[in-house]
Amino acid sequence: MNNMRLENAKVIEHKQFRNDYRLLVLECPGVGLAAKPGQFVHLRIPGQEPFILRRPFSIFKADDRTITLLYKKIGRGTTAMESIRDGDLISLLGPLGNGFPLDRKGIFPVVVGGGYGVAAMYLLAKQFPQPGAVFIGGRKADDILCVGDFEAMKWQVHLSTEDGSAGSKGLVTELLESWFAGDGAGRNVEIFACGPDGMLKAVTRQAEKRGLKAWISLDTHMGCGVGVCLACVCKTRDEKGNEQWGRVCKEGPVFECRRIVWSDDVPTKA
Amino acid sequence: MNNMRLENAKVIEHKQFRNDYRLLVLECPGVGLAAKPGQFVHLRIPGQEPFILRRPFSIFKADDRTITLLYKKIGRGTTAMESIRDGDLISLLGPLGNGFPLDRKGIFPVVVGGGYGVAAMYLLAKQFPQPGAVFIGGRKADDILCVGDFEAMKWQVHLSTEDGSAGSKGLVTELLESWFAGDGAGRNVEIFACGPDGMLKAVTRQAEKRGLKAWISLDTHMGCGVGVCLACVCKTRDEKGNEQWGRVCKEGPVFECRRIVWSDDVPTKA
Amino acid sequence: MSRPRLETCVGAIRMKNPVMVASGTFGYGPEYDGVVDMGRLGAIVVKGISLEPWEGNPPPRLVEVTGGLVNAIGLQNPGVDGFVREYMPFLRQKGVPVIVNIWGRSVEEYAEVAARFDGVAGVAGLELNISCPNIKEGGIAFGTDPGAAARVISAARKATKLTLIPKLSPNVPDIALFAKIAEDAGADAVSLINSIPAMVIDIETRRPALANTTGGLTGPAVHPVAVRLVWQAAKAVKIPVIGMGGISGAREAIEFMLAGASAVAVGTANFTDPSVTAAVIDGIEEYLVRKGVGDVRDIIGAVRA
Amino acid sequence: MSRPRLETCVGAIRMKNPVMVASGTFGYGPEYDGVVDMGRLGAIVVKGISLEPWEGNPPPRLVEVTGGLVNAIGLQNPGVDGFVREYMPFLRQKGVPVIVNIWGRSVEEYAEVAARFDGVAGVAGLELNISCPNIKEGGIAFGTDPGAAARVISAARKATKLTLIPKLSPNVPDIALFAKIAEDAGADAVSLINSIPAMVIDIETRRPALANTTGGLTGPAVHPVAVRLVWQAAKAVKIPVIGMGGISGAREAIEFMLAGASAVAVGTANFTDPSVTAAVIDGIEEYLVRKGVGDVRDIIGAVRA
Ligand SMILES: Cc1cc2nc3c(=O)[nH]c(=O)nc-3n(C[C@H](O)[C@H](O)[C@H](O)COP(=O)(O)OP(=O)(O)OC[C@H]3O[C@@H](n4cnc5c(N)ncnc54)[C@H](O)[C@@H]3O)c2cc1C
Ligand SMILES: Cc1cc2nc3c(=O)[nH]c(=O)nc-3n(C[C@H](O)[C@H](O)[C@H](O)COP(=O)(O)OP(=O)(O)OC[C@H]3O[C@@H](n4cnc5c(N)ncnc54)[C@H](O)[C@@H]3O)c2cc1C
Ligand SMILES: Cc1cc2nc3c(=O)[nH]c(=O)nc-3n(C[C@H](O)[C@H](O)[C@H](O)COP(=O)(O)O)c2cc1C
Ligand SMILES: Cc1cc2nc3c(=O)[nH]c(=O)nc-3n(C[C@H](O)[C@H](O)[C@H](O)COP(=O)(O)O)c2cc1C
Ligand code: FES
Ligand code: FES
Repeated sequence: MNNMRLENAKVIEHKQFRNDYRLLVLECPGVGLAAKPGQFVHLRIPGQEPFILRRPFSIFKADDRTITLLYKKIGRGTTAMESIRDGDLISLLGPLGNGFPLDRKGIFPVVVGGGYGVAAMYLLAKQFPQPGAVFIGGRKADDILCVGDFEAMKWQVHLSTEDGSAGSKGLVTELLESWFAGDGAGRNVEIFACGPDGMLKAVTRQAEKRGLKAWISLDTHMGCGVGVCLACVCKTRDEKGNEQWGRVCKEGPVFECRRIVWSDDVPTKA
Repeated sequence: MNNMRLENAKVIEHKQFRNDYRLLVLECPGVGLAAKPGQFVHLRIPGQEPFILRRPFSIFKADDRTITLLYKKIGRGTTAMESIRDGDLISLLGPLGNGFPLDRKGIFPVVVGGGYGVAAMYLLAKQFPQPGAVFIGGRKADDILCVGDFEAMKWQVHLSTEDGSAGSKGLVTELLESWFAGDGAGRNVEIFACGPDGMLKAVTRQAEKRGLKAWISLDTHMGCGVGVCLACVCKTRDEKGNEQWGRVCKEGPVFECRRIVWSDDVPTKA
Repeated sequence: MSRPRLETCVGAIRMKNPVMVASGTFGYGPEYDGVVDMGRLGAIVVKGISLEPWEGNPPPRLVEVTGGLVNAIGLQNPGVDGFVREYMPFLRQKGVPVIVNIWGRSVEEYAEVAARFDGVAGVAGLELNISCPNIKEGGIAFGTDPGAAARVISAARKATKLTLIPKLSPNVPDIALFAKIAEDAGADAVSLINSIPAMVIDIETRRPALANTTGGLTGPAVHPVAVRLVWQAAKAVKIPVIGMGGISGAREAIEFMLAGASAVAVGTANFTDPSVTAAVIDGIEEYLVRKGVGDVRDIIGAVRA
Repeated sequence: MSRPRLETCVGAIRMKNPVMVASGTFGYGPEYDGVVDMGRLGAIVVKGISLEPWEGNPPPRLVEVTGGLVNAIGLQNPGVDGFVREYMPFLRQKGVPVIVNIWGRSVEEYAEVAARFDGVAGVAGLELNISCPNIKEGGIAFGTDPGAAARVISAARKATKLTLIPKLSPNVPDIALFAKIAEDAGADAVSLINSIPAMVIDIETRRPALANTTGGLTGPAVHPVAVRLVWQAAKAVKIPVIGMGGISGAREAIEFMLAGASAVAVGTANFTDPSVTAAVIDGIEEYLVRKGVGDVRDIIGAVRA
């Protein structure tokens, strides 16, 4: 039996977070209680009628009464979400997916988040007994999210933007690379990352190079969100090197990076 | 060249009129100025997306700046219209259809309106130099509309409801029948009617019996509203008795009642 | 960059842009006058014409469904003579190519209608409707039988020198076969899709929503099916393909062109928004500018499949 | 009035109500456990199974369109053995008839898969998928060729005593012909429709939205087409018809039954709302009560057309 539920969640708050980013707080005790870091919910966008698919969003924050989503307006569905009002009811399926591995004792956690990918990382960071280091990247200053949340947990915060408008100029994985050469040297690091494919592929290459474990959370277009439609697959390999399709919604969204067979189509700038 | 326009009309006011009836006031100087009694507009309902057809509504009131619609919630589209807010923009095509014949000199006008059909009659009544008699019918008191409007123009107002909750109990055409036998006797009457098919068929039978002209406005489901799709047709006969399809949106919605070939399927209770 | 070229050709018909209106959704022209600037259209395709006036089906003839509508008008029309007398004078003065959609109940009737239009001033081409689902004889019966399709197209070809455009039925397993039949029979182009046979039942009355029982589905709902058919047809033949089905903006029109259509037609969307054709033309132009393409013909069949 | 009877039969399969889930939209059962009360379903149809495990197509495999989606999963599955080992234990304990959707690349493979399921405890019937548009061999090639359809259904019939339900392709001009072929070849029922071949092009990249180039359209957009096909098929045969395509509520399911379906399947709508099947069952019951109909079988084919 899965622990997912189908809940009609009441909108407690829906507000702009920054520019194209918005926060959606939903009352859904069932999902909230069951949620684990790195899991997601599959949300039915109201008033989207000719379009029928739900949209997946990481559980940014959760407690025994609510969950909070942090989302970016990027297309049809997330644009339609703008019209969600306080008090509306929204159908929610979740929590879904495997989530990040917990109880990773004795490691120094390094979190890497690109854009809205950071939303997947807050709950994870919170459950580590000791603070780690977080690398937050984005195209420009507006895309750097949740710095305060990590600072409040006493994490080392490293920022980078492609245009240099906040933190160091460049890719977040470049920043990570130089950290490994300095501050990060000699630590028993495990990486936890969520962001665009290019970033995750670069993280994979770094982890392989340094012999570190890296847990990466993938972002694919989804149909059902629960494992029945086989739409969200990515190529994975098992321990023996046999390749098979992994369902991002079910076996994922989090995979140890060596499990992923990256396609040459995914560009890495780093 | 038609005098119709396609206008993005601004909603000036949208409010409940009574129960399932609502008033929608739209700013659309082009359509307002051109409107003749009995014409209609074809309105695109906002937020109705998987559904693509416009909906026709009679022009209830019009001036050089606005038009007012009076509509009843009866199905998908009119229910979706509830969410129209002041300030919204609504695409409007109109004025459409032939409208009632004007300049009918020397006649005593008798208006018969059933339910929202009354909405088609106010502009017509207003242009007569002398007041006439209006017969307003409905299922129950709530369906009796615009009594005040006609009283303000000093028309004789006769009411009937099927359940007897307002005016006399019965069908409006029964009321008309008894009026002809009393007050109405000997007048040079012409009838103008809008309402359900059953009512219009009964009016037709009365007009034929008494040798009167009756102008009736038909209500059919429409596609284009302008005469291209041939969806809205009703069977008509010309002076020589030849039958052909008449487009309610183009040759109509108003027909002299003898032009209509009533189907046996249309029930008349009177 | 200078403005991109939008001109395109279908047979001998030169169009100022690839956007036309689909048969049966624009009447015979005058109805939208004053609201649609007809001079901007690539071509006008008028409602289906037969030899003699035709009554069509009884109402209800149209019902709205999710993402489209189902119609069974049944090809009501005033016949060749009525059409030429009543509407050609208006159409001629618009300076836009007029394509007449024609149909018959037999091979001979199709040929005769084609012949009758041959000399008519202002008629640029004939769209041969062998795909209407809403009449008992003619129509789709010709469009789903390879032999009948070949016969009717050949007969029409012999009867007219006008640009001849058979309109194919979507209701076949192998559209490439029918496109090739049309090409071999001498057609100058093919157009597709006509509506997809469909049915709606009113569960309250237990009756079909349409008096004709079945009708044809059109509108946004059919677009992905139409794109697939246009792609398959365009791959199979060298003659131009006219794509239609569910266009409600420039995006859907561009999809058809990338799939291989040389021109497109907008149907049902005219009912939703009579200004849609102007928006489609403008949107195609904007797309070309944005993509740095100087000539609309460069996107025809440019899908990287 | 006492509660209406909802029981219905398809071949030897007795269902507590006419509502099942469609192949490929409900996985193999466990995925929706905890959210869907499987015990309420009339039957469960699992995702298509082949002799050996099958990889399916590369992603992207699915794209959303107006009123539906286009998919090209390509029948990925763990093969007969993998399925029976991994999923049948779970399915058996649900007490709901299990119908296995099967396919092969040749007549022999179809027959062999059918034979392999013959003895498997808990399997109530086989849905013979001769209509999948998303694989190169097998699938729709059998469903659009009368001869091939007859051969593959006969071969499967000889190979199994299970209730055999060929799933027909919508992509044919004459569905009645294929329904009759199925009946004559010994099928116990037919189901329809499978997805309608379709294509979506990303105009920004100029690439097909799906890696497989084409896919199949499903969801509300196809419903009026599916109702027409079910109506035509049901008129042509005496065996039961299972109707599907675009059901998203009781209304669409009832339309199928009025058109002649003895049972219905809900597909794509499960993705939109996993509780949809319960709503469809409740809605059918309410309809029967409202109409004073005591037995759901009384509305099968009751359209007054
Ligand atoms: C596990 C998970 C967690 C996520 N968490 C978050 C989160 O916390 N916050 C957040 O903002 N977002 C999150 N996302 C991403 C989010 O789901 C998407 O941004 C959202 O679904 C976009 O919907 P849309 O309708 O606005 O965009 P769409 O209009 O659907 O598409 C956006 C882009 O994707 C392309 N696209 C559309 N369909 C396909 C297809 N089939 N294949 C390939 N490309 C396609 C479009 O062309 C467009 O460029 C998460 C995704 C996953 C899988
Ligand atoms: C010229 C004209 C003037 C009008 N003026 C007014 C007015 O001033 N005020 C006003 O309130 N209304 C007016 N109407 C009626 C108004 O257009 C309808 O009430 C409205 O279109 C209903 O839309 P809906 O989506 O709410 O209902 P729908 O959901 O479309 O349908 C309502 C009913 O019609 C049935 N129906 C749907 N499609 C068909 C079909 N193809 N054939 C037969 N029956 C069908 C449905 O089953 C349902 O019972 C006018 C109509 C015409 C033609
Ligand atoms: C109301 C209506 C009437 C139509 N009449 C005809 C016709 O007379 N001849 C014809 O070939 N196609 C006719 N069609 C089909 C259209 O020309 C077009 O092929 C189809 O509607 C698909 O395009 P769309 O989805 O943009 O509407 C008609 C379509 C509609 C909706
Ligand atoms: C993602 C997806 C996968 C499918 N897989 C199969 C399959 O394996 N075998 C099959 O016969 N049909 C398959 N189908 C078709 C459905 O069973 C059904 O026939 C079709 O979706 C129409 O119903 P709907 O509109 O309710 O979805 C699939 C459909 C979808 C959307
Ligand atoms: S989204 Fe359906 S299997 Fe993952
Ligand atoms: S509604 Fe199209 S012709 Fe009247």
